[in-house]
Amino acid sequence: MDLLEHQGKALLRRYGIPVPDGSLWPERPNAPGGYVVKAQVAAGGRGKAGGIHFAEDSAAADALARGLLDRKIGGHRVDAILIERRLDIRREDYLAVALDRDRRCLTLVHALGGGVEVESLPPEALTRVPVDPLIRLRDFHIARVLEAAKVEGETRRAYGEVVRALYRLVVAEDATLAEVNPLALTADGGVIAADAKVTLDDNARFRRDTPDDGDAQAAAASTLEQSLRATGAVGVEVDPDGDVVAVVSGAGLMMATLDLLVERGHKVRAVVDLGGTVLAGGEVLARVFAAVAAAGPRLTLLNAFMQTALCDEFARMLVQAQEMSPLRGRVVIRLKGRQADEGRRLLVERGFQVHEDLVPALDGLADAARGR
Amino acid sequence: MDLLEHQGKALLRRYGIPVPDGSLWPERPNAPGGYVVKAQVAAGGRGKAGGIHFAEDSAAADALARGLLDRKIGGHRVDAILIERRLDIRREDYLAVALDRDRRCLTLVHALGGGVEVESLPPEALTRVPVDPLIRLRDFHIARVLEAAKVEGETRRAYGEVVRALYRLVVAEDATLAEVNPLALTADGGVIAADAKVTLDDNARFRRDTPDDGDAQAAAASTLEQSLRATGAVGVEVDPDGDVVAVVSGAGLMMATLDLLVERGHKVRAVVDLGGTVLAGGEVLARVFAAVAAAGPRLTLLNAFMQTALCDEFARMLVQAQEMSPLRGRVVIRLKGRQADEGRRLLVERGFQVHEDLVPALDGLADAARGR
Amino acid sequence: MAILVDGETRILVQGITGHTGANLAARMRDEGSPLVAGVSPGRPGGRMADAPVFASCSEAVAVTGANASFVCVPARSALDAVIEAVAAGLRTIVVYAEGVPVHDAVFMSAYGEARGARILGPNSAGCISPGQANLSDLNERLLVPGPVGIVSKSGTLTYEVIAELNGLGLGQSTVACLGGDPVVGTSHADVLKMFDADAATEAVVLIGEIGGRSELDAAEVVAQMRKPVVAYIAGLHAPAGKRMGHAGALLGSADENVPGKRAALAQAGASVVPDLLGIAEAVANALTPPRSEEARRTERQ
Amino acid sequence: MAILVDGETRILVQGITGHTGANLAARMRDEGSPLVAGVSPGRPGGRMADAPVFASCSEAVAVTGANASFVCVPARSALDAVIEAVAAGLRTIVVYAEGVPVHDAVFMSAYGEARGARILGPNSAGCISPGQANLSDLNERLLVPGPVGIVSKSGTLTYEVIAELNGLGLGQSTVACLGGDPVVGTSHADVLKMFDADAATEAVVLIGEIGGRSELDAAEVVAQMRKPVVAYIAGLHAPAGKRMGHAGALLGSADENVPGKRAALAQAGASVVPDLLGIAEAVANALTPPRSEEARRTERQ
Repeated sequence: MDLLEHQGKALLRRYGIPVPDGSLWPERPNAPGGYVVKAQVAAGGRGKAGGIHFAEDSAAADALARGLLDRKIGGHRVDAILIERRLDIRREDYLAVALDRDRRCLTLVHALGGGVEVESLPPEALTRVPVDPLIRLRDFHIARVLEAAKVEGETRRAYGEVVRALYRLVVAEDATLAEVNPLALTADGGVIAADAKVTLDDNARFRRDTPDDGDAQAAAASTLEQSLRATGAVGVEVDPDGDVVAVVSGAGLMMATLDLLVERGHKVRAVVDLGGTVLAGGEVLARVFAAVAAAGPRLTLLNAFMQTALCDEFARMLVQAQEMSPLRGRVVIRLKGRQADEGRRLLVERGFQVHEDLVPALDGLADAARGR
Repeated sequence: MDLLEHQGKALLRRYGIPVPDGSLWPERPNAPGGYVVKAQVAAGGRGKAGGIHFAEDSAAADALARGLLDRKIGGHRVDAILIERRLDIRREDYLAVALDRDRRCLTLVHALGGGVEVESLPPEALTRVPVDPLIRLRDFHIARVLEAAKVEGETRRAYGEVVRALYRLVVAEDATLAEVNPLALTADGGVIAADAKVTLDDNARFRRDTPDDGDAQAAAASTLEQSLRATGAVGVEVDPDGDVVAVVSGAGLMMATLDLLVERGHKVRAVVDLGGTVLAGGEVLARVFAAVAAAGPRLTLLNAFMQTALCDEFARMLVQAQEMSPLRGRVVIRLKGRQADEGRRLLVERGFQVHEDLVPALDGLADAARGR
Repeated sequence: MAILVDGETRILVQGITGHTGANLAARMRDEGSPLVAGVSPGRPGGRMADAPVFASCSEAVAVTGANASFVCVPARSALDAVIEAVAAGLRTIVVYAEGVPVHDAVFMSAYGEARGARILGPNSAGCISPGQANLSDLNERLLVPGPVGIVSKSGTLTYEVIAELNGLGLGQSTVACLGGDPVVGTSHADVLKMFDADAATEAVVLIGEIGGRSELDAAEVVAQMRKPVVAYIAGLHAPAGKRMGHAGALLGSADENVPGKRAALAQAGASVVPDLLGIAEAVANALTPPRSEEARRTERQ
Repeated sequence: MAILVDGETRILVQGITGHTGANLAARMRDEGSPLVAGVSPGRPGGRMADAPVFASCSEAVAVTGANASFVCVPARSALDAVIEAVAAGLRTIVVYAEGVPVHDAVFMSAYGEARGARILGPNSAGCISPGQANLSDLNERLLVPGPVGIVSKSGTLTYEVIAELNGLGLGQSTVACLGGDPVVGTSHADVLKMFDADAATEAVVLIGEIGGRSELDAAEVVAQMRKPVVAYIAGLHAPAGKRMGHAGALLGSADENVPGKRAALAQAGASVVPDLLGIAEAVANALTPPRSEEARRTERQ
């Protein structure tokens, strides 16, 4: 789950990292030096997209906030605005603690000159300090960031504390990313997180004491994806203008099926991984069907190759689901695996177009697309 | 450093491990069920040696304590007595968290039936659970002890907490041993440390917030060992009736020299490892000499083979030390290593008996012992 | 001799008294897989699928000589279960649970590596060497012993490839499923090295997907291998920024997409096929020595 | 080629700006030992003993290719310094500090083992392969290249043995000092295995002492070795319950005393000598092939 800036900053503050005084509009901090007005959307490049503004006084800040509300920034509707005291920034750095999935560790990432997208920086501008999970964060890791940051004295101490706290946050909150971009060095010697992007691991929700705000994620998911998630299946919306939905018995096969369909010229509306729902009974499958039917595909491919579940039982579930919540349009079924002969027989009896192998099923779908 | 029982129990209590109500005599806990009176000495087999007694009432406890005071138990003078409430014990176990130097880890050690010396138990009666330092204590380690202890319900929970707390103590206090023998299971379901033996790592004194009580250790060291420790050298008293002291330039060579002397029929009073004092100057060496001289050896062997320090400088230190604090009796010197020729020349000038190699030096010592 | 599991394998199921664990154990017994023990800290004693159930891994290892574990416990218990398995000396460990916190996956991977245990997963279907041992949720009856090694993230996609290979008479030495999570204990590269050293494997099928660098790192190994590798990468048409069923299948930086991975593997000498259906034929071609190809051409003339 | 340090060794001194570190670095330079870098987190920049001084081990490794470290920092900093060295990829690490907390020694040993680094110490004099590299506080000038490997806890005792060996014309391949603390990163057994595999070593001197099981574990290795081992155990007459200078040299359980260790080593086939002075002769005998012994007897007749 990606936290919005103000949620991320609240978390940073809890771990002792300085953030600018700020509050959600219409509240405002006391800021004689001026304001920053920031749309709270989970999109990159907010500044360029017009989501961040400066205001000299509170009246100007209010006007800017009013103008931002309900606008779309980077495809997301603005329904919260953060008003912050403007900082007197002397220098901006990039600082993050990020999960490196391939090295299987957390990594400290630092660059001089923050505020830009880190992907746009040349690799040699980045200092990456991997932290071996067997030893966790040690002083020598922090020292390497501080060397790169070229800070001395009190600023060095404060900077080091930010690094330490950011790592602690990532471990304690099960975050996969805590990015401060920019980390501001202010004229009065402060080291302040001027922005914050925190991504939490949904799988660790059970041990996090921070209450989860599922709204942000739900907002990012389309209606089809949302309604499928409620069933236990996983849907991925591909092309809003597509007319084919593929319902598949596994995540890997789902990806491969999508590739096959697109390469054969189909416009795919969505793909669905049935996952564990193949064992959950006809009623659950009916809910999956209902969600797919609501998306109104002209063609549905059901591609199942199953070895843990039994194909004949699955066929009975399909029959039941089709009765409870019929898929509109043409349906082509590919069914292979344990007791698939009996399964296909049951489905043919009910008038479905059924194939054992993938190639004939794809051919059948192509025919159906051409109206044959 | 070995803590006395009452010191160990105070530490256990700090980590949440139940110990019997108790206080140092003449204070007494309130104990309608009777008392245990325990001499506080750092010796094994206290019970057999008459250091532990039971008393029905406070008058009897006082009488027993008075009788114990200043007695010698296992070679140690009793100058503190612990008076505890007597427990209604249903079962006694052995439980320890101990450093296993060879496997390089802490190990949980458990046996059914405590109260006896653990070394006397057959190996198969002991459950040993090594704890990999990379993962530290986990529930499955504790579960293995609880399986061995065959405890259920509330007692199982309380027992598990004792194991967890004992491990925590060992890590946080830099202990090398925390032994509870016996761990008492009382009639009312309690799991209570009826005895406690805790050994702390002296090298970790700098990070321990528990104030150190060096008295116990000092008491165990003889006067010669004590006075040498103050100089930075390490002395080991061997035989109080011995008449030879060997002063050697290193720990390994000290052990080997002791073996050579005893095998050649000498009675060795003490051996001394000069350690870093070979670089510390004539005045420090004079203090080593003074400590050795106070032990009054008839013969002194000085065995130095040095490659980091320079032998000629060491010879000058020896000359200075001998002037400041002369060794009485015969002195035989073996000096080898960097610039040893010059070193030996200086010493011969001053009338010392000096050899380059060990065998002639040992022969010279044998002659000296025979009065030649 | 196959890799990861073979004739020496002695299987332990952690969480054998749970629903999934009990089912898998029963299937292992029915298939004749070398199941020797179960572990259930809460319900030790007794037997499941003819195997004794112990309170701890170390006890199970001491009594039965188990050397491989199928970890079939809830996601929140997976870290402790895997650490216990590693500490008890188990060498091949499949973490079946889905939804394991990624920090837990990081630590169990590091600890397994430190102590010389091979961890597949989390979210792995496991590994199987047909005719020898089945430490997976794949149905052994679908596999045929033979010369092709398969390494994949996903189990379901693997079924398709196995069926195609069987259709051409190409059996499998070992099938290894790495798991669909972003952080897993074993990478494609690790398995390729094992296949290259395995006498029973003559060609390798590498099935990859978008997200992560596992297939890019694998390309460096492919370049050093003596055996032919056929590669397929799923997710060419996956929409950006969406997880494709697998938590790890999320389109990231540019070279982690399908064209980037295809290019790296092709450059390293792998035979890269554009879709799932071409894999078996490419393997058949790779296993046909060029000389006999010539011979056949000669015959045709 | 020698063990632990050899012609490929590139030495880093951690704590090079301290008094001891500076002295040792200067001596390495004077001896021509392959010193390539120093590390001093507090005072980086500049040079010591002609070597550049870095702020961190990883920087030093990246710039100079250092692969071995002499850790010359105060006892309380030793744990962090060693962990940093291991994490930076240094493979041979000597921990010179005395008085390191034993829990720190435990963790650094485990971490070194986990990441494939070889740690000598704490409280180790280091290791030296004369003529190749000196990662020790021993004086290289006292050593002569040759066929005898020496493994010992103590550095000072080793001098005596080296001098005796030199007297009989027997030079040294590598001298390895394990350290006098109760917990050290490397055992006698570890070093024996390395010597047995080392082409430059023809015979091994094992110097042990009371306390611990290192020499007992070593006996099991001796029984498997192809090369002759001469063993001496110090402390036969050490009084019970007293530390003999080394924190680890404390008479413990019965088989950890000198007779127990002698018996185990003799039974495993080592030539056990009763005192220090017999070692060199025993090595000479072990290196004399029995055939030429016969030949000499024939000559004498």
